[in-house]
Amino acid sequence: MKKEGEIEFIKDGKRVDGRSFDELRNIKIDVGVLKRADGSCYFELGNNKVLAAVYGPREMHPRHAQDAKMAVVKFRYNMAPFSVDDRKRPGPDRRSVEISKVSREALDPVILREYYPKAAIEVYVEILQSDAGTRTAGINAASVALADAGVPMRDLVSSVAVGKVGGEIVLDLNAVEDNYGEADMPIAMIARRNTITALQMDGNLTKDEFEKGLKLAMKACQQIYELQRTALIGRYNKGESAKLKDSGT
Amino acid sequence: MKKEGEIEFIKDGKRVDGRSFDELRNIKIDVGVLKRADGSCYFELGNNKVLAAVYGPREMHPRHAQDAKMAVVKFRYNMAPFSVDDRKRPGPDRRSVEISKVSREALDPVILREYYPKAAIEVYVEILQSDAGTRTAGINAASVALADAGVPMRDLVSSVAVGKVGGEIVLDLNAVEDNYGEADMPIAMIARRNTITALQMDGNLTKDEFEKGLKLAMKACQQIYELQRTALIGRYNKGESAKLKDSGT
Amino acid sequence: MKKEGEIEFIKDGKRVDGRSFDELRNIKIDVGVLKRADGSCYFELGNNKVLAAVYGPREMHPRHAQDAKMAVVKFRYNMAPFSVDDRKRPGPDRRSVEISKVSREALDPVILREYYPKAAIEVYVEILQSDAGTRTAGINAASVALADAGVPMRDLVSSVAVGKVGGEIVLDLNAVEDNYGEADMPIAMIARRNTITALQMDGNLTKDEFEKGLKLAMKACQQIYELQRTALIGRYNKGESAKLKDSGT
Amino acid sequence: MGLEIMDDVRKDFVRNMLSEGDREDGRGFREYREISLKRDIMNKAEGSACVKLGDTEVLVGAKLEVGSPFPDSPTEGVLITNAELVPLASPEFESGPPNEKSIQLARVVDRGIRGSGVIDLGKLCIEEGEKVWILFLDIHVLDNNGNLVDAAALGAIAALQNIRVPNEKYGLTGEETLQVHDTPVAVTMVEIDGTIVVDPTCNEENAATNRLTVISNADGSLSGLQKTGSYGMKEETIVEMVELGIEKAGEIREKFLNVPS
Amino acid sequence: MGLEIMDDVRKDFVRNMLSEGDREDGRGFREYREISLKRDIMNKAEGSACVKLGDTEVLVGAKLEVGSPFPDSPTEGVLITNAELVPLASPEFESGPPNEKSIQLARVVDRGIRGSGVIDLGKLCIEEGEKVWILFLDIHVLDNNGNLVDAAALGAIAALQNIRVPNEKYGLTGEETLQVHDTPVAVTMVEIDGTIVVDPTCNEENAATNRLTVISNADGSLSGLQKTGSYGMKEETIVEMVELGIEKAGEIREKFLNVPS
Amino acid sequence: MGLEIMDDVRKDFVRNMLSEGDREDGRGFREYREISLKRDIMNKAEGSACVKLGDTEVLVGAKLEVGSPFPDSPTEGVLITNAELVPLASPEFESGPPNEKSIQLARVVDRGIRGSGVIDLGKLCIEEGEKVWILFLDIHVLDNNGNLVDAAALGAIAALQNIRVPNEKYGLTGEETLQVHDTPVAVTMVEIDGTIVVDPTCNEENAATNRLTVISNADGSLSGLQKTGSYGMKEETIVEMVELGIEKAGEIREKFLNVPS
Repeated sequence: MKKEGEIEFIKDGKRVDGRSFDELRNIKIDVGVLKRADGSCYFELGNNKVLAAVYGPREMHPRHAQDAKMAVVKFRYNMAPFSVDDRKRPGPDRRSVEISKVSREALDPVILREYYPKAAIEVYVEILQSDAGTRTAGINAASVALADAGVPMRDLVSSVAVGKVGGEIVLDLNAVEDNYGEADMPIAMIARRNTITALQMDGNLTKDEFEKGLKLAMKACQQIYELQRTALIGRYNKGESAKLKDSGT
Repeated sequence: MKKEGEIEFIKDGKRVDGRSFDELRNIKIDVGVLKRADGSCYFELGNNKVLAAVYGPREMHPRHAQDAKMAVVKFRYNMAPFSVDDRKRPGPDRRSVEISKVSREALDPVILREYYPKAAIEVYVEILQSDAGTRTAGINAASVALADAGVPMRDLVSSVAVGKVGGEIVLDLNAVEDNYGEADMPIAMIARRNTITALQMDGNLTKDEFEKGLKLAMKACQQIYELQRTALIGRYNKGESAKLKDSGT
Repeated sequence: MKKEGEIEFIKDGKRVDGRSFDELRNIKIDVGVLKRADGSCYFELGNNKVLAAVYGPREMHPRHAQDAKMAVVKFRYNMAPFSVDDRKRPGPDRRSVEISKVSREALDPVILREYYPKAAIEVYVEILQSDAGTRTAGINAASVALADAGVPMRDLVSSVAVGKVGGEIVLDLNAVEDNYGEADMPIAMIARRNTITALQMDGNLTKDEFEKGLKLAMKACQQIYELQRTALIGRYNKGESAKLKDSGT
Repeated sequence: MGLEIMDDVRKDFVRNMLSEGDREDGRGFREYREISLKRDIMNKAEGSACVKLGDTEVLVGAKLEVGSPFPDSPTEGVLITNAELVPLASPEFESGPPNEKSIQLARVVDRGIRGSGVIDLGKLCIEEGEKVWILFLDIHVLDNNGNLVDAAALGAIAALQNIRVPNEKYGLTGEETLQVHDTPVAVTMVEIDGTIVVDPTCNEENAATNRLTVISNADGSLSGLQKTGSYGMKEETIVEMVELGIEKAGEIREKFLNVPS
Repeated sequence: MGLEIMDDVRKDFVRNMLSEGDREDGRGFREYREISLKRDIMNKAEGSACVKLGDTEVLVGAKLEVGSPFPDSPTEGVLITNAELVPLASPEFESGPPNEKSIQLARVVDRGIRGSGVIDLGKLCIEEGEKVWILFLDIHVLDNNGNLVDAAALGAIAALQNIRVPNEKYGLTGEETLQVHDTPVAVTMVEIDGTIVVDPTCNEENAATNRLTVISNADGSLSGLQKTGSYGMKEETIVEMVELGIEKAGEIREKFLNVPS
Repeated sequence: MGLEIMDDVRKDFVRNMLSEGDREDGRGFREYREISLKRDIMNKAEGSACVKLGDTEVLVGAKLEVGSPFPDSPTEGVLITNAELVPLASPEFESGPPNEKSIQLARVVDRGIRGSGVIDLGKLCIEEGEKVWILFLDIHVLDNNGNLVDAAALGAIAALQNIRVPNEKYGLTGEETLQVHDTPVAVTMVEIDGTIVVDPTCNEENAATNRLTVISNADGSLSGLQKTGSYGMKEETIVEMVELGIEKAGEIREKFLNVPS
């Protein structure tokens, strides 16, 4: 995490993009945007544009990776080459491998995997435009796409990052805050149960700052949960539940 | 396709290597040149030196790639590292992957694949010396090698390229014509049936030029077909059909 | 093999490190140093530090690589990135692939592979610090680790290199001798049977020098065998044979 | 096994409809699905476009980076066209390195661009032999409901049309836009039991004996052809498809690519 | 199949013992296994350390090479942390390229080092934009009996503490040692049926519903957190673990890292 | 399974014949198959040779490119020997990256060349520390009927003997040919039930308990040895093979490599 002494992160109680400390960026959620996928979701978080698709439950390949007791969730976080300032070489790098693991573990707790022994539930997240917070946007999108696919779930998972910039604990870092701030802490949770399913932190925080940030993030997840729920309800009210998914398969 | 204004492609109705517009380069065909392969063919087209080998029908690996209704044809076009001006790194590149696909699809239509469900018929083409037209030489060689291997076929496939250089539509481009000419169009066909099994074009052609080129290529394929047939007859007249292929296997 | 005219390899009948021509570097052998492995051995040869672990006999993956008549021995020689002067990129390179093959073939003759059809016996050698002679140290370590794992063996295998420096045939080259000497010849043998199981040579030797070197190496292997045997006896006298290997498995 | 049977069922379905003069989505044989083209939609890309052909959706992003020229063309920039068939877009796509399908898709689009001289690579040279622009054209398929080539090729040209050269990022000065010299359009047709239909869906692609992509330019000339599939074609069919391809390309160009520049 | 049953048996064994207040090796819930730390043991590495946590053994080697800086940070050296889970160390590890486990291990250790500014990367710059030190930190696992992260993180700091800069090898002059500005310590805890235990063994890791690694600095602040596992955690549990992690880190730092420099 | 039985049948066949003093192709135990060597046959390679040992056929091509020296030998060119066991050459070869067989083949040939100082790498330096010739020696196996090493090693020396340095291509001046200082020849022998035979066929290789390659020079000295196979050998056998190898190498050198230069 680079230090950048010259940036004035906080001015008159507002952040560089005019938000208050506990304010989310704009969120836009579209459900069922893809035809071939069993479930899908387009998620915008500020300038982040993220697409999630879900396939399955279907047969798990390779067979030796099957779990006799429950479905295996595959999660692939992938950045489009043009989603970042310097072109990203296609294919997984170390960062995306780690994010895929953390995201899978963030969603595992709500999926009723035991309903589908030996099966695979595949979640694909494509980052089309990146602006800090892509992993949280990806988890949010994936959670909605799983619901859209009709995968049996205990609940939705919601995700957001908090961090420290200019000495303040703030919600949902943007790119400048992420690059030059003092700490970044993405979390995911089952909002209605106050249960945390993902937690990472890098940078530097005191214990008190950590606790403050955790509470801030947990509160914001409640907001995100409401937006996810609203989007899903909107989807089914449109009567699109009868979409024909098998054409072309 | 680079433009090279200074090359005089056509002079006195002849091309840079003295050929007329509708003239093939020298062709040499040797059948059954390899001991271990089930069928093989060495094919020279001008300065191109190409070797094809066929193995099978034999068991298809991996199993999940088997086709329950018919044999799967595998085709691998590969350039020897020393076959080109600048050493080619060993292993498939994007160009050779595409050529392998196009070549396989050029041969598929004549192979009685339905005789061998679940099996693999493997075709390997090695470019030993490259001088423009290697993919057509490879298809010609592979077609003869398939026949030499006794793979049941409806007919032979013959292949040649036409192109545009110095404003003229000419047959069978050499390296200079290919590098600095205006268009290159390789085709493959079942000559006796006037059926086209491969067609690609890059560069720039008018519709009329295209039609003229297509006819030129189709006529040349008839010539190549005769050479292929003659080579195969020569092979069997030598009584070499009794070669022992299994020694050392 | 580089020539380095300025190094005085031999002075007053002694080598650069003070050893006589037929003298081994210091050897230290610790048996059973790893908890998870079925058998293990730490081997020091001068400044070389080598660790070997054995797993199995256990199920062979992938299945199509199983041998219906006997166990397959897998051998992986691997250098830690920090074991050499210039950091070694992780993963196998051509040198380590060849050494793995030669080492496996050095050990195969003593392993009663026919006792375990279809199984795998896996031998892993990690070079932690390298100073010329790592492949011989690895074979010595692996041989002891196999015995420690209780893999049924006809006998132990012992290994050492001889070479030519400053015109003399000497035993067990150190790094300077290896880098700037005239020849290097690693061998492995079943010391008690005078049977050679590995032999390589690079550099330049006359036939007489070769024969002299071979005898020198064979004699040294007897010494190494005694050290290996002593280490194994020490191990079992400590009553550690009752170690619980399955905890945590 | 069950899946293979479903494959056959779908093929028969498509064939039966066609024999009665219908397509599965009610289109005419020579009719495209509804085309939607959005430009300049990704702010990290120097140029971008999103194309929908009915339910098929493809995103194309162009990135410009400063790099070294190839030794044998020191005065030219480099164009690299790449396609990713990410598993998000279809149940048939798998994670992993480019395979023959994605490589063919990228190469066909690439050849169309080169064949008609869309980009003057000489203009992408910054310093002879040392520094040139590397132009990456990345085709990112989002939803595969058939005919990816036409969508990708259309998106590629549209993305090139809205490139802003990132001179400032590299401390350079120069033109801000990239001149696009032609507007090649790819038109893909399939032959199913002797019937030619344009802009095939996945089901039509699977039922087809042949597929031909015809790329043609503003002046009606051809800049690329690619036959796909394991069946032979008659000369007449090819000639008919080439004519039809040029005609349909004109319609698409007129509607989507003749932007005032 | 038999193996899966053994897995369940071992999990139940661990759980049953814990429910009676015991751990499989007789430790207290908040007690580490015996820690052994040896420094500067590999003479080809510029810095090295070997850490044992009971039967877990991890070797860390640091190498310094001269290379080029990243274009966007021309005045900084480069730190590359890598972990190899070589098959020698566990029956579960396989040969092959880094997988998600080894990548996560390396990245968590790496973030701990960066988060607390252990190394001033600016000091690793030799010539702006041209030449910098590339610092490779290689984690080589020798015996995996659980809790690799804590062993690797401890070994990494210890290896950094004894680095000798190979100026001479590259014909350079400069400081011989690398200043280590902080001593982050990773403490990993698992939750098993509501009970928190530190420094888990493999069996405990497998029986755990949750795992949390807390990396904290000399001043008691946090420089890294990583939750692992497919279960949810309560806020209180996390807060308790963070407090406990800071406390245990202090004990380890005091004993092993406060070397007179 | 059937194939494995055929393997055994073939091994027994070879053994039974040998026990009666015969080889499958009627040769004497110390007799090579007919050797054919053609030079300078590939016009894109700077040097080339095609070797046939009976039905075994190997092509070797040498390419010279200008590149950078290794940092630790700034005044020397680089020799890279590579072997491809392409699937065209044998039903046992598979597509894919180099495996242990192709790597061993390349490395044994490479060591023979280095051990006897065939090429003075110092002569391949163009500009100290900056530009040197990279000499690629590519072994391309066309038909594997046994004893690839001897064919490849012979082809390698012959290819080196007819190298034309492509100075002009790189705008350089310098010697046109490459001085070849020695003519190492590889002779491979197998032991089958105590009998030693030279130049083994595939069937003989499979039936052998041991294989030894002896590479020797014009002065009768050794420049390489490589034992292959999972059986032990007696000292006497090795010594006998080394003597025999040197003798046969002399015959081959005399006939094929003592070209007037």
